[in-house]
Amino acid sequence: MLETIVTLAVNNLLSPIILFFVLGLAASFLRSDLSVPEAAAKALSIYLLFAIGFKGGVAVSDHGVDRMLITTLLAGVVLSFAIPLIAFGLLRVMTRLSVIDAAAVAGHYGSISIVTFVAATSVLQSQGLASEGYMVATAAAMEAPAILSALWLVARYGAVAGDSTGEREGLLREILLNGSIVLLVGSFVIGMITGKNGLKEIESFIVSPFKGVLCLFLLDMGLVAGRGLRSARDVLKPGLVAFGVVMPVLGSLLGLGASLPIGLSVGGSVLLMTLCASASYIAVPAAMRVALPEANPSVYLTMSLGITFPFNLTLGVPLYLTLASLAGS
Amino acid sequence: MLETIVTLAVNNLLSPIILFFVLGLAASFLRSDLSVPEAAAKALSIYLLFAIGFKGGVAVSDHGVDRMLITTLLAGVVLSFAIPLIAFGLLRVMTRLSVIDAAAVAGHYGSISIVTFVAATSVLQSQGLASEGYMVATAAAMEAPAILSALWLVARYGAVAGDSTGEREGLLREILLNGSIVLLVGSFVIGMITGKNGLKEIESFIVSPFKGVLCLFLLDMGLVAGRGLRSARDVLKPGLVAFGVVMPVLGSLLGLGASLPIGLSVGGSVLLMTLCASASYIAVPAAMRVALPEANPSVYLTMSLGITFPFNLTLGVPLYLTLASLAGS
Amino acid sequence: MLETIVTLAVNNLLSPIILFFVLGLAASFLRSDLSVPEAAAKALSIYLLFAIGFKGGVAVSDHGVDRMLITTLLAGVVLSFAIPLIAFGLLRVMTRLSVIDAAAVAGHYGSISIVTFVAATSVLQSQGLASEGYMVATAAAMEAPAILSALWLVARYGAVAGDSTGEREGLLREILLNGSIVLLVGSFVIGMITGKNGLKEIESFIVSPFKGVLCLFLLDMGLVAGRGLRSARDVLKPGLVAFGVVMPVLGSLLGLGASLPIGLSVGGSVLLMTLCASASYIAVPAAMRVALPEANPSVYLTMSLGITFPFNLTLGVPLYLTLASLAGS
Amino acid sequence: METNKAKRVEIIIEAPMEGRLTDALEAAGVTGFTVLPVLGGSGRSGRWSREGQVSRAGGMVAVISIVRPERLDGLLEAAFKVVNRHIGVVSVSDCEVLRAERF
Amino acid sequence: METNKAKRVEIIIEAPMEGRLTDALEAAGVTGFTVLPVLGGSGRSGRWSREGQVSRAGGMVAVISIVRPERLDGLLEAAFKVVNRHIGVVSVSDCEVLRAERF
Amino acid sequence: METNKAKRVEIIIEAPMEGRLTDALEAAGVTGFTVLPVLGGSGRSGRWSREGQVSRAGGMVAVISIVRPERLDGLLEAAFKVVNRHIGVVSVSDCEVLRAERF
Ligand SMILES: Nc1ncnc2c1ncn2[C@@H]1O[C@H](COP(=O)(O)O)[C@@H](O)[C@H]1O
Ligand SMILES: Nc1ncnc2c1ncn2[C@@H]1O[C@H](COP(=O)(O)O)[C@@H](O)[C@H]1O
Ligand SMILES: Nc1ncnc2c1ncn2[C@@H]1O[C@H](COP(=O)(O)O)[C@@H](O)[C@H]1O
Ligand code: NA
Ligand code: NA
Ligand code: NA
Repeated sequence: MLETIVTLAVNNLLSPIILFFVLGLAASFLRSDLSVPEAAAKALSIYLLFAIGFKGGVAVSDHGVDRMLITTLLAGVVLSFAIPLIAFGLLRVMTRLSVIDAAAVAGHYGSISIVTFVAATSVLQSQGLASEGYMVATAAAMEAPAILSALWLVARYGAVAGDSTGEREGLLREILLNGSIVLLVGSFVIGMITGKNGLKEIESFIVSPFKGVLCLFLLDMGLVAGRGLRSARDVLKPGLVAFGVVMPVLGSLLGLGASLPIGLSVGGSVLLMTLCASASYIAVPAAMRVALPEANPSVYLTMSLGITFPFNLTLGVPLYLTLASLAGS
Repeated sequence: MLETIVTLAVNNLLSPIILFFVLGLAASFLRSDLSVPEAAAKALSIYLLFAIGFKGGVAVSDHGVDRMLITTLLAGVVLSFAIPLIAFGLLRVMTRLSVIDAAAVAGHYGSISIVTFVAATSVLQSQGLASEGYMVATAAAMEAPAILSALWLVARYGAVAGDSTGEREGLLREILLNGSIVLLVGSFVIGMITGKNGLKEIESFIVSPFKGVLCLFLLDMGLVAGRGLRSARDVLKPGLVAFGVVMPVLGSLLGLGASLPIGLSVGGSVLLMTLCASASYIAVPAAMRVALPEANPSVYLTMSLGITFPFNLTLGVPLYLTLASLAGS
Repeated sequence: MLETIVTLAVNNLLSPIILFFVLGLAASFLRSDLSVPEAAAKALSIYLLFAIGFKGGVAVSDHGVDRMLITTLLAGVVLSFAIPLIAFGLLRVMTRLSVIDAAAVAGHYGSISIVTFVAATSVLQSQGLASEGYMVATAAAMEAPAILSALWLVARYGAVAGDSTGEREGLLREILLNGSIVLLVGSFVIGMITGKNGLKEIESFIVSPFKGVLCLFLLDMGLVAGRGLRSARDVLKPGLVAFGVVMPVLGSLLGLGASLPIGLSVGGSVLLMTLCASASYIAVPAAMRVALPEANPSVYLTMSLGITFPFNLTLGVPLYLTLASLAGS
Repeated sequence: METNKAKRVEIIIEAPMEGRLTDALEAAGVTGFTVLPVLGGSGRSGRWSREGQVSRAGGMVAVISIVRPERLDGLLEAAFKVVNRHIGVVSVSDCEVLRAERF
Repeated sequence: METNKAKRVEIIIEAPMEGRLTDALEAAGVTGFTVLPVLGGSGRSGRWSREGQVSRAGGMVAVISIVRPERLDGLLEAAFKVVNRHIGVVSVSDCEVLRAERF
Repeated sequence: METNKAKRVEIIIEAPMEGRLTDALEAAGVTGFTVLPVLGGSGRSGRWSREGQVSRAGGMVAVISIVRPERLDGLLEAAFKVVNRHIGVVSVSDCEVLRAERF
């Protein structure tokens, strides 16, 4: 088994996707002025959400909606609610973060990183493993609940709840109607409606160039992650770094535990594990700035983008794949 | 016949292009923060103009320049000059807009919307209908004349002509050398010069991904249109809304009336009808801000982008196709 | 021979790439408001560097690293160091530029223009000529040395060396870790590591749409070059213009002289000649603003982007191809 | 040219709070403001840059509002409530405006 | 450091009028100005945002010009002629500049 | 609202010098500043625009820093050293700030 992981991990490490991430990291560590304009980075992320949402929807329209889809979505929601509680407990034990910081970080780990998901999909592809199309919908369903758990944790542990009601009012709508959720779900639904015919029309836009775009996007993520790591060195206490590696593995096990009774394919299990293992870096940070402004953004951004994202990208996904294969066979 | 329209309209409504427009509308109505960066939206529009201009030019180089081309261009110019006069009369009857606002709106309806044109092209394609390549050139030719008609209307009906001569000086050049006209005509000419060989070189950039890019662009247009509709609710008096639906149909009939004696193919007729039916939302608004600053931009932008554009996109084009087919058979 | 050049040049002039450059020039001369947003232009340049770097690396991984690669790289570095010295001498004779301005311009001609390189590659392709993959690496190697020569020239000829040491400190790192060098070299190395398999994964992103993207990029360069020429008319003394045409030809001959003993293929020779002939307009101008702020940017930008770039694009590359073919046969 | 005294308020605030700030301004009767993009910056929470960012979390915007002096207090109170717990800088300077009837 | 008194003029104007404004400034002898992008705003004609916009019609820009006090009136007159019939805000504040010989 | 006097420094400088300027500011103990993008402008070296530019050479940025009056001189000296040989404009105006403890 170790051999498989190692082979997988090595192959994974030498894929263009990872290498471009590493290039980005390296460039920012070397303080090169290489950068992707903000508008271009946003355009890339719109493309990715559009493409994976649509393809997921087409896959579902192809195989039909069934009880497993509903169960998986529910499982995702429950996991997204639950994982922050575990993460919070772990953080209080492993680190010296304040209640607010710990809750904010915990919220990130309950939610998901769509790029990690996409990277896992492409590892599955290269292994010839299929997965359920509705995993994309599960990803979308898991984005938001964790944020509520984080806020509940703060309230529960008596930290400053000084948020004026006026501010909190719009928050829930803002979280659920976050641009990336809307685009992902919207594209998913459109994919479901238009099905294979729709896909045929736009295939050469969303399928064939996908991996190349992903490389560029990961280059940018490497640049941003590296910049974050550089400027947040002081934040990275050993306990936190350890948490950033332990938590995804723990999360993936929870995901595996859920996927077995549901009966997901090996590919589907890997994706659910990856969703549980990954930490948000788009939707949750923005929500936290509004809802928990006292939480230190350089802590949660560095954890999510600087530690857990690279871990999942390089070692995590191959590990989850190995685990799922073992459990599935 | 009604059946055909209905089938066509339903098929059209379920195409990815329309559905992404609806997604954009929905997202902005729900006040999601989904948005496309300005630079990305501009890049998409550059791509579309580049691609359709070039393909139009290649089509003409393929079939050669003939008298019909010249006649169609001339017809387009005349229609672009004439439609604002009709629109102005209708607006004065149907609405309570001031002379200046009515003239500004009228100018928009004489000019054209290139995205509506592109959407019509893709409906034609899905119906297996060919069309004359030079319709792209006709589109370019119809952009500007309507603006002059609008200015003439203002002068004629004695509204504030307080424009300093200095300001007006550069206006005509600005209108004719508007970025979108230059790019469309330039790409058209380059397509004509390089012909099929040129197309082969860049085909996989401008042909295959075209529809996918169009989906993204329409998503953005839905977002912008929805935002406009939301903030301009007060402007939308019933008379104006009715005009926004009646005028395109009227325009399309004028286009049909012109296309029959010229002898355009059914596809070509549909495109000319669509050009007449559509209202500008790029070139004319910018010109109006300079030339008629007293006109209320939320009126003309909402009419053009919020009412007439969605109407044409969803019901208009299928209707024009049915009408042209009936007239052509 | 003249016939071949002429045919080649005419064919070249009628390629979509050149025509879009001309369109950009024309649009800016006519003062059209056509423009490419800064973020989009940067995204296009990131795409080009990514694609050519990667493809170059794959080509090298395919053919293996050998002594010729090393020799060519070294030759490139030497040429990049040497050309500014020659250019400086020529400038002092042909023009009345100050020492500082002359040194700054000279630095640009020792360095390279990657778009000119790409354009040359596509001319080679259309002629069915292969070239060494590592020419991309040579391009990267030639970016920086010329800057040092320029600074040395300034010091040598006793011009204001008023640069505080603090400022100069970071300069060398900045030059070598310039974003475009890092991206080009990084993509090259990734291409080498992942080889043909890596290429297969992202081929439909970096190979097929490449030429279309290049057209858009050249449209933008035409716009920028035209704007520069318009606003720097006073700068363009006859001597300078002559230098802008003589220097690339001279550079190309130096390149040819180096490529023959190395034993490069005809295609490789053309590329080395093009590198020597072309003048930087990204990396060097930025370095000059920091290191030689007294140098007039409109002189060197106009020379590089307004004179030498169009010359190479239209007449230069066909000329170099003819020369290399003659020398090679 | 005839000009009138006014106050120029400049608020640099986190992008996710922009909507809340402008809503609060409007609720306080301030209808005129302009939002400028911000590329990056530095403060007690360290340096940041917008380059390559996808999330709005990491960015800021600058909101400029020019008001008659008598409206300043209402504006500042509204702004303060929003900025209070958040990262942000509020500064006010004197200015003169043309076409004062617009403010 | 030695500084000199100057005036800072900030003009927020519709993007399609930018060229006319800067031409007018140059015609009035003002050669120094800087143009900043604007993301969105609100005024008597309602809220607007530049996001997703393709047309220049809906956008604005901010033009900042720093001039010696004695040049202010010329600048304001030139600006007023352009802004007059248009949407736009012109404000002036006092400032001090380094390297006054440049203005 | 309680406000305190401060100085608002605005430095318009070439993009390639941005890092040097902000490093110098930080070295001089100025930790708060905000960087705004610039679209174009005009000065003694002519007009320029950022549209379509790939190189940073042709562009500028605006750096805004709000400081307590007693810190102004340190800031200006640091800025001057960087701007000295370069294209750029430095202006200072008086302002009032909320939450003065932050500066
Ligand atoms: N003194 C200042 N002058 C200008 N901008 C500032 C200043 N202090 C903070 N900022 C801006 O506000 C952001 C957050 O500041 P802080 O809360 O101190 O980290 C910084 O990144 C800057 O963009
Ligand atoms: N008081 C103000 N302060 C700052 N910007 C303003 C103000 N009034 C108007 N603006 C800007 O000018 C634009 C047009 O204003 P208006 O003509 O009042 O609709 C607004 O959208 C804002 O961007
Ligand atoms: N008086 C001024 N007011 C505002 N910006 C200026 C001024 N002078 C120069 N600038 C800016 O600084 C840049 C370089 O100025 P210069 O060194 O005079 O060419 C210009 O392109 C403007 O962006
Ligand atoms: Na997770
Ligand atoms: Na029309
Ligand atoms: Na060279």
